[in-house]
Amino acid sequence: MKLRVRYFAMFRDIAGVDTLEMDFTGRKVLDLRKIISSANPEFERRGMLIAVNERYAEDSMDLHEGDTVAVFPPVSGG
Amino acid sequence: MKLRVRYFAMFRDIAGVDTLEMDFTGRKVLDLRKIISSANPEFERRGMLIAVNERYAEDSMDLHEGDTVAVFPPVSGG
Amino acid sequence: MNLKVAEEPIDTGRALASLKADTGGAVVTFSGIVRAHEGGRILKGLQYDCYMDMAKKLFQEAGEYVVHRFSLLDLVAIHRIGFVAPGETSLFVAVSALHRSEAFNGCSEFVEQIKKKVPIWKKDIFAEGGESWH
Amino acid sequence: MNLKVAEEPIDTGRALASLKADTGGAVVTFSGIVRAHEGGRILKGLQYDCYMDMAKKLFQEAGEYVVHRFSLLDLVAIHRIGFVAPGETSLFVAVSALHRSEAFNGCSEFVEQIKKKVPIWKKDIFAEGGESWH
Repeated sequence: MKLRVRYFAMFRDIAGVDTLEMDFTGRKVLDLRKIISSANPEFERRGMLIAVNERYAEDSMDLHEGDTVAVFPPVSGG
Repeated sequence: MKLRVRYFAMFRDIAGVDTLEMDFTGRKVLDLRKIISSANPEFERRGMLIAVNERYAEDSMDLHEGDTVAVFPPVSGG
Repeated sequence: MNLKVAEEPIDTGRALASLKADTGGAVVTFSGIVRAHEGGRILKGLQYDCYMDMAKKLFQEAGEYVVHRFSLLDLVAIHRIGFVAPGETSLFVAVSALHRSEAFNGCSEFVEQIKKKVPIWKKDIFAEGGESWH
Repeated sequence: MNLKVAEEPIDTGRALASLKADTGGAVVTFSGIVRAHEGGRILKGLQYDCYMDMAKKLFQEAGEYVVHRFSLLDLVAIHRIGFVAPGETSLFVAVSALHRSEAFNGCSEFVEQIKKKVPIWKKDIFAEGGESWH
């Protein structure tokens, strides 16, 4: 399935990418998490969060064709 | 000794007096409290507070010539 | 630190502008606003009575206490007395601190101190006539 | 309820004026102000990054949550993003309630929710050069 993956803040700087279109062969958020972690080993240590279609997502959640996934470190607004 | 006694808020309305000069023959705040209470039986029930020279006063405190005593109900500012 | 008990309407913008907050962090303000109703009855307003000399002294002491206890950078507060109409501000407090928890706790505790200790009293003045001390 | 995430400087006076508080009671505001120093180093400012669509959604949800939980009359909040210089406000929140404890707790909890959940990130920009994400 095709996913749109967006990186924010420090993760965008580390990955050197803002948005990418990914052809994803897995099924769940956890599968995507593993792919992203293996490309960016630092992310998990920094507390990677994943949102799907603008909602925080559990690892057990299914992904679907056309989903927008956001990958980012813990938030620090205020 | 001569005291200046001031009444505030509801107590001023009840006593019908703002300020009076009193010739006080007692010694302590408690003595004064008894005099005021006997003239105004409602005051104790409403939680009479006594301040001497702009400080909250304990009943055991000695009064002195020229002291200004304030008599009032619980505060309700804000 | 700037603390005032006064009859004039409170200019909250001006009071806030006088608060020192130049090192940054957090500013918390509180405005106590006269309600339109009390116990189901329409209010014309509140009449605040005050033992001015003692109130000024205790206002100052409450300010010094919370500034010290919560490490505030600054505190500004004005209590209005006399007649205050519904919708108008009777008490304005602004505090600055390096961190938000100090600012929230300092502002809240100052209001508590004022309500517990400062010799100010209020009387409901009802629209239909009648008055009642709190 | 009026919630905004925006690049422009925050006009706190205007935001506060838009808060519904006509039935009276208590108004509490919070301003988060960019500090002049961070870890002993002089700041040129903070750069806020934001996942805008998600931030707006979670900002709105946080507002609805605290308005309901603390029976607030109204809530107005603005989070500034982009570059914010020391002394400038990055987050402004104003709440109104019938009673002061609801206003203090509602305002404080909204700020907590924002800091915990809304996808906004800040980076220190140091005067001497160099940057560091929080």
